[in-house]
Amino acid sequence: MQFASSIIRNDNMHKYILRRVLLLIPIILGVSLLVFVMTDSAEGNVLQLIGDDYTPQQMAELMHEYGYDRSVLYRYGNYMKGLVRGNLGKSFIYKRPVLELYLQRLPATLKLAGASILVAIVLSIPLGIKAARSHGTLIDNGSMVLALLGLSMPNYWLGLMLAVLFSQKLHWFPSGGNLAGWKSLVLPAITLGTGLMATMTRTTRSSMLDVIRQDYLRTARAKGVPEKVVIRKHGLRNALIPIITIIGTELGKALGGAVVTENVFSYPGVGRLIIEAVNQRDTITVTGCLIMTAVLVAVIQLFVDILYAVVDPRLRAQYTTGRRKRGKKQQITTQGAVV
Amino acid sequence: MNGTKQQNDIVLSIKDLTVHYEVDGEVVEAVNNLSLDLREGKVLGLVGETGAGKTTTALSILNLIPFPPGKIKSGEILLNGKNILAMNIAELERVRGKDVAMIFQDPMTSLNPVLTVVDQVMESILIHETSSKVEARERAIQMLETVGIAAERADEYPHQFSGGMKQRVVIAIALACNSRLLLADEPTTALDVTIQAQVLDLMLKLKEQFNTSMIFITHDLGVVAQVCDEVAVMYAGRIVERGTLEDVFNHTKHPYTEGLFNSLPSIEDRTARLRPIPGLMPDPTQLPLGCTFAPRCSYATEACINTRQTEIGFSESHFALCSRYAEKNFVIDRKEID
Amino acid sequence: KESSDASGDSGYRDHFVAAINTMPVTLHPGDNDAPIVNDLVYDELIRYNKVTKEFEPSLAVKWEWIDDTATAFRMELRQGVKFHNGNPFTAEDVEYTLSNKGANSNVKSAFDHAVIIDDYTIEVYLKNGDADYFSKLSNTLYAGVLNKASVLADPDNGTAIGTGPWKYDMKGTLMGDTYKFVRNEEYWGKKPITKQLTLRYISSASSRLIALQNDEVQAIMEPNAADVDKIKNDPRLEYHSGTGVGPAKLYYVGFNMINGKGAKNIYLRQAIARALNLADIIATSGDLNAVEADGSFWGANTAFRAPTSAFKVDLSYNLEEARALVKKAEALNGGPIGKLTITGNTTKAINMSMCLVVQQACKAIGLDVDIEETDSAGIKAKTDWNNPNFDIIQYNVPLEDWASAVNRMFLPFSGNNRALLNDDYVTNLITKAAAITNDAERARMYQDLQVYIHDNAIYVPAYYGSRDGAQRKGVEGVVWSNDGYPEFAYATVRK
Amino acid sequence: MTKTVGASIDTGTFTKKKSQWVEVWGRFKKNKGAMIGLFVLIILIGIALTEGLWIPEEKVSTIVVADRLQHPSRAHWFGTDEMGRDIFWRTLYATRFSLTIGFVAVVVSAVIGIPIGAVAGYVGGKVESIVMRLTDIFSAIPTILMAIAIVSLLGRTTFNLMLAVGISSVPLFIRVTRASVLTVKNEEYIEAVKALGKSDLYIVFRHVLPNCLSPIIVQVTLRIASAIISSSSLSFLGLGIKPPTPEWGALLTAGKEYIMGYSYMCLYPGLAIMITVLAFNLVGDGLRDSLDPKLKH
Amino acid sequence: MEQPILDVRNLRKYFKTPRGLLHAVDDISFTIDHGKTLGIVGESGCGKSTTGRCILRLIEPTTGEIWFDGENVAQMKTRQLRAKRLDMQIIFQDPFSSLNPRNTVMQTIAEGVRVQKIHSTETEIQKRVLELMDIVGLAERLYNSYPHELDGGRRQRIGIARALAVNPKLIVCDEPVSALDVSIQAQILNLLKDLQEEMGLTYVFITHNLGVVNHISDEVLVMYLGQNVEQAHTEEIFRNPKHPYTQSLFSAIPVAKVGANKERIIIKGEVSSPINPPAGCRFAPRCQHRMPICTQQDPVSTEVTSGHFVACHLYS
Ligand SMILES: Nc1ncnc2c1ncn2[C@@H]1O[C@H](COP(=O)(O)OP(=O)(O)OP(=O)(O)O)[C@@H](O)[C@H]1O
Ligand SMILES: Nc1ncnc2c1ncn2[C@@H]1O[C@H](COP(=O)(O)OP(=O)(O)OP(=O)(O)O)[C@@H](O)[C@H]1O
Ligand SMILES: [Mg+2]
Ligand SMILES: [Mg+2]
Repeated sequence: MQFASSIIRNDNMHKYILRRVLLLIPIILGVSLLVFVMTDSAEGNVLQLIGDDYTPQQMAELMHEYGYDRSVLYRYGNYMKGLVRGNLGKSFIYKRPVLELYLQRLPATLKLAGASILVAIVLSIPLGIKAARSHGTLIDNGSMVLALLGLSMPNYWLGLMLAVLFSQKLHWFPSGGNLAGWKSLVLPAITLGTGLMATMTRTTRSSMLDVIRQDYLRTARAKGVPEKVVIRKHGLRNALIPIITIIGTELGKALGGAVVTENVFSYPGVGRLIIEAVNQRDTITVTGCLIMTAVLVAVIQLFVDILYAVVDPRLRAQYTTGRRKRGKKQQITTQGAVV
Repeated sequence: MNGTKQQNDIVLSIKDLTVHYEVDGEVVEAVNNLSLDLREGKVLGLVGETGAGKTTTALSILNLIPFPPGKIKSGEILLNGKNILAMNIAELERVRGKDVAMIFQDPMTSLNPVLTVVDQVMESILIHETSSKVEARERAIQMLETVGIAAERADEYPHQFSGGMKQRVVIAIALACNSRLLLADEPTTALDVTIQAQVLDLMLKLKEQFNTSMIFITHDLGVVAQVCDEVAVMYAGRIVERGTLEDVFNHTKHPYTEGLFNSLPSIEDRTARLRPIPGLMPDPTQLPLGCTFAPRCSYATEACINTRQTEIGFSESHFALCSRYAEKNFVIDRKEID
Repeated sequence: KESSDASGDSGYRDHFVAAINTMPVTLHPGDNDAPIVNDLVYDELIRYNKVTKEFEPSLAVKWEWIDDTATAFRMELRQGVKFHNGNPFTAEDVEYTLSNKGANSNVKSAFDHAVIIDDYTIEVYLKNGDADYFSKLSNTLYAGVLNKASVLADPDNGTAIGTGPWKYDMKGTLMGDTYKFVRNEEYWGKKPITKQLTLRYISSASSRLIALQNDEVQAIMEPNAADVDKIKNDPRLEYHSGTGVGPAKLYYVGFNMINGKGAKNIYLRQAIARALNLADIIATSGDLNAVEADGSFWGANTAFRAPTSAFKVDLSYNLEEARALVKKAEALNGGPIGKLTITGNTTKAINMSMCLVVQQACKAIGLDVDIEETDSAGIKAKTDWNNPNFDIIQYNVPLEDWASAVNRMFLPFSGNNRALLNDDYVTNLITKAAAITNDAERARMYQDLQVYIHDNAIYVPAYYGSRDGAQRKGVEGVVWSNDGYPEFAYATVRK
Repeated sequence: MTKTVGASIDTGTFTKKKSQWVEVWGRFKKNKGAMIGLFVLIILIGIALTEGLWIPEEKVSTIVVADRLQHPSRAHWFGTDEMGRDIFWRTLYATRFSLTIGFVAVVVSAVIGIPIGAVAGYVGGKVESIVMRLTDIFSAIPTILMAIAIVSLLGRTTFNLMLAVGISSVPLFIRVTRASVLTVKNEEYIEAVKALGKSDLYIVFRHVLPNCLSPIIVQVTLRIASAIISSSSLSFLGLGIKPPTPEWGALLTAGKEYIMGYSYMCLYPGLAIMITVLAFNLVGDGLRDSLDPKLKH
Repeated sequence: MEQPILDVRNLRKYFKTPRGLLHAVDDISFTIDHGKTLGIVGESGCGKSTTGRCILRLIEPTTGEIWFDGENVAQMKTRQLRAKRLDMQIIFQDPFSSLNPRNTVMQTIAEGVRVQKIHSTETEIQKRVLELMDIVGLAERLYNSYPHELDGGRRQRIGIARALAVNPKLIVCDEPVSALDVSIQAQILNLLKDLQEEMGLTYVFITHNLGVVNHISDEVLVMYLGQNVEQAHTEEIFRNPKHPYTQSLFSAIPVAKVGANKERIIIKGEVSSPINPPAGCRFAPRCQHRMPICTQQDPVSTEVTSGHFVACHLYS
């Protein structure tokens, strides 16, 4: 990790991180505009819901308070003004700052997503490697069928079944909520982790298969490197690169999938907040949560990219150019040889 | 050289090697009944067109044919008298990189992109010679300097090097443990002429320095002329002609070898029309019954098409696989050069 | 270690957890759709005894109209009551409760001004006659008493302070999910036995039941009807159907009386009313204790109910008659009726099944009905007074407080009138009745109202919904009421 | 002009190989899993296309109060639901809806995503970076959240559901298309066609897109699978198809309230989803393997 | 004197890269006469292909003039250019990426025939395609084959047929034989030579195989890092290379002859970066004869003997 920090200290890396952070701005702008415009086109208005039995005058006041008597752009502008100051607005329904609500829920969601990713990583990487190494055998086919099943199972369905089995029948784990410490996390994490695990096993396997075909593994074998070391040292580190990408995108997916899982298990995370807010047309909360999730995903992506650089020296060099993708024709050498 | 001495200094002896690849139910007969000997300190050039089976031969020597689909069907590969094909994996790992090392065709892909070059060079030293990291590193850096890579660049990664330098690193890896036998699989094909010249020069120097024997695989006859002592010409998995450089280049016997020379544009006579070998190499999954070259051969007779060639010796060192020489007065068009 | 206080009993667990199916959203009692929390934290001024149907003292010890038109009353308050923050409860707090910015419009819209006589005496003047005002004061949703000082000091969280038996545990409370309470040790009334109370919001009935079986919670609201047998057969559990005096909700089919297809076509409305087999609706409602609506709209107070014999038009289930009515409707319409739309709030499955049954019933008499699914906000948009946009609506109204229900349903332009009725006859009756303190006279007027509404098939009531619940064996003190939410204030569970 | 210059040279052997699609099919056929998947899919699609002809309407939608919540029996193979409708027929009948949702969602995303991706990849430069930035913005929100937002804001109709699931996977199609256009557009044959004076439009449609097909086809199959899952998840969250519509997600959602005593209500629609998604995934995997040029050599 | 068919003047092509301006082609000028072949040689990345592509304006030159048949291609409008391109065609190095894998031999060649608009009916087009296949030596039975069924040599023939389909005057051959085995290479070289003779084609022949360039071209242009270092008639330049780079380049060619490779000038180091190259001779860092002036001033191309141009301070 010292290695990692030294990479980050590198000046170009600084610039790169800054660029990435700046990239959040259009993301936030885009997401919020998107949500705002869509909200405006929706049938029915949250204020009608709140002001269920308000008098027309009270209603008008309410409309005015939230800027509903003006154009979307006005409201959007207002919202953005607040956003700059870290104010995501006040929930229509809960009447509290959205940021506060979000932050209250975030730790639970992070715990859930983290736990499921962890479970997925710990189980899928060895399994994927095993499958790749025994390519074409029963182990390979078996684990791939399992992975496919995991991928094909709607996870809310899995969650329901798990709850029936492990809570209702066996009383091993709580069926929901977040009041029983780590035990509360077990079923949701498995539910959410299954799909992730499936994808990751498949990715690990295919990336390992790719690497196994590479010439440099042959070079290593030709050196007399024992097979185990060949796989571990030469194979895995290279295979890790696509796996890391997957972990990044899967974490994003986990944050999304958490929405479903949290609702199956009445788990008090951001996902449940969002769904309740959606059900109540609490658009400002939805907007805020979406923005924060987008930011979170972008930040995770950033970390993944940095992790990349740790694993793949080729990418480290790319930071000097600030570009991830290397054009086919750009393989130019700057070094004069020393002969 | 007397007989016994000659026996003793044979580093590598391949006998009757046959390697097949089985893909989709089709059998690629990549190498067929191949035999050759290599003597200490000599460079054997293995030439032939794409798909002739050169790389397969080299990989067989390390017993590194990918399985599946590849399979060594028969034969014996004696390295310093020991049969590589009979070794178990532990023995093989001891031989690989130590007794026999290989330089691969494409320097761009044969280096591990996530390890520094010095790591990759010292790896074989650590496995075969010493367990001290410091010492291994020192020796690796020394090796890198020998191939012309400055010590301060030892901790860089392959992508920071140009093609020529990567090839030097590959060479350094191969030479790290002073193997007696070096297999060089088209080490310069991917390089520009000027860089190719540098690398060839380097390899020759190093060969002198360490007295290494070498199998030098290429399809460039010019390079062969430059670096090899002996030549074996492969066609469709068989060695069709072998001998000393002089034998093959100046006293060409096999019609295929002749065709190769005729296909080369000549530097002296630039207006002369080229005389290419007509047609294509046969599909390796459906090799012809008789002489594999017969369909393209202008000397071929009915007999050539139907029966396998036999090997004819012209001197102690010079052999060709052509049945026509059974006829008394058979000669090919290419003039002998003295 | 056990506490040594009087109400502490070592035979009981310290902590009681219940699963609720409704989500309290704010800390302001008047702004909270789920009074289940309100009853714990706040006290009402007057308590309504559902059994005796009498008002009883709570924070107010005495109250009386000081005029004949139900526009002014005087109230004497209980002394020595303290808010959770230690502030004493006074008349100022009452005035504030009825008039503050976030006060519930049911009390606030009628409130004109108050005269504080002394700390414990207050006179309240209303804008117009509202004979139901006391009944409104008996509801913590409308008038859960707030502490003026604490709200002024902290507008966001100050409303969480009440005088009730439980205090919010703000650290453990997660809005929209978990609500934690600790016992109010200074409570003026009967103190709870349990020290800690947690309410968990679990929206799915089956999840609630699993949690109950797993002893994660000790009581749940509204199990699935299909699971009731399971509960009854489970030795660890007890089933409780609501024990209140009246039904919880009325489910009904209403018409757009302003510009829908049935607005000018009484035969069409009657035809649909006669096509509905209420038994089918009930059977598919998923409500085990649902009761066929007997033609009147409210069950809470029988005094206001019209006898069924008073109805002049028979609207009972009869397909033959219904078909004949369709003929008449077509004649009136001058041609076929064409496609109708029924709009339902499908956030809950119950509503959807009712729409389906109505659709099938209409099909049986040759009416083509489309179902339009929408959520609460969608319904509200569709039933906008300026632009109503539906023919038939499936909806429900809570009956906890019949007066407000009648206002909500029938008073034109009331924010909640989903069937869009704009009928002078009805309006006049309602406003007149509101200003009458004489119960008998009011009852007669409301009965007339019902007959009119029934005969004209303005609303077709379907059934009275019930509330039920389940608890683990050993649970005591939960009040499972049918005409309101269950009360957990004194819930305990034996060890 | 003399007749021939070099015809005599072409004497080498030439074994006519099978056409590419035949070859792909040949590889595909060898993949047992993929064939099973394909078989299942054909059956499912067959049901979807013909169900109107042989599934009696009244079995699917008529409410029979007397038959409520019957466990599976000879009369009702999969049991009946809370409205007394036969789950077997409903599950069968739902095939069309569920597949349609998957297909339409993917068509939506493909129709939007592929041209945008193609233009971005082919034109490059500013256009490309703007498109890709927008794509980044879009994909910063997890797909399901995006779909939730769209569906909840636009209104909860079947059409909006398909739109939402479709739109949320547009970035994916943009990415996939762009990536393969990028590789194809650098191929020399594109330049050769340019040298023939052909217009860009011609090149994109005649040469670039056809060669980008493989990854797109694979993506389409896999996306249908995940669209079915996404839309049923939305139904589950109460944001998608409403229960009376026979759609697997909706059937399952209706059943979830009965999971305790009547788990068959969840079981069969759940299995239907799983089998369908599995079939699509198997076929997608099979296609990927058989279209993969790496395996060609 | 006859006007040259192609006259390239001061052609420059700079690519923007994240690390700076890449001088791929930096001030190249040359002319080619009708029916002749100009060989362009140089190391990988020195800008040979870029030059070739600029001639057809497949990429936009940064500056410079390209006079083809009396018209400046560099200034043409799109429509005009499209028409003009038909007089110029290009053949590529990689026989695998230069053919659309989804098109049959027929479709590929017919595409060029159709552009011509001479042959209107399908049968005419088919006839013409068969004729072209015959000309390049593709057997008729390959008519409906796909590229992946064919070997490199045959694929290269398809590429040639496609180029010939529009009856071009000039063909840019971008390393057409580098990917082929010697025996196939010889077949293709013969074919190209025959075609030139029969049809009076003009070739720009890009290669790094000096043997091939010697064999096929009338004139040779040696490039180094985007610049023209030497240009002369083939015989002259092989007999008498002047530029130190050319000298070492030529001496580095391995000749397939016993004992022919004795004295070689091995230049040190590798090609430096074409990104923002410093002033002065680009070869200076590797040059044995480097003088102070070499790193300060760009050498100018001077005609040392008739038709032999060298850009080196040694000769100015
Ligand atoms: N892994 C493999 N699977 C199937 N066939 C293979 C494999 N490796 C090589 N072959 C086939 O074996 C034959 C010999 O291949 P080999 O690589 O030894 O040739 P080569 O002479 O080294 O060619 P090149 O000059 O292209 O390197 C060829 O027909 C090739 O297609
Ligand atoms: N599209 C492009 N964008 C950026 N740089 C490019 C581009 N095309 C070519 N280059 C760069 O321009 C220089 C010249 O490239 P070019 O392809 O013309 O070289 P070449 O002489 O044909 O090389 P080779 O022998 O490898 O084909 C190289 O440094 C290359 O990296
Ligand atoms: Mg090889
Ligand atoms: Mg090039």
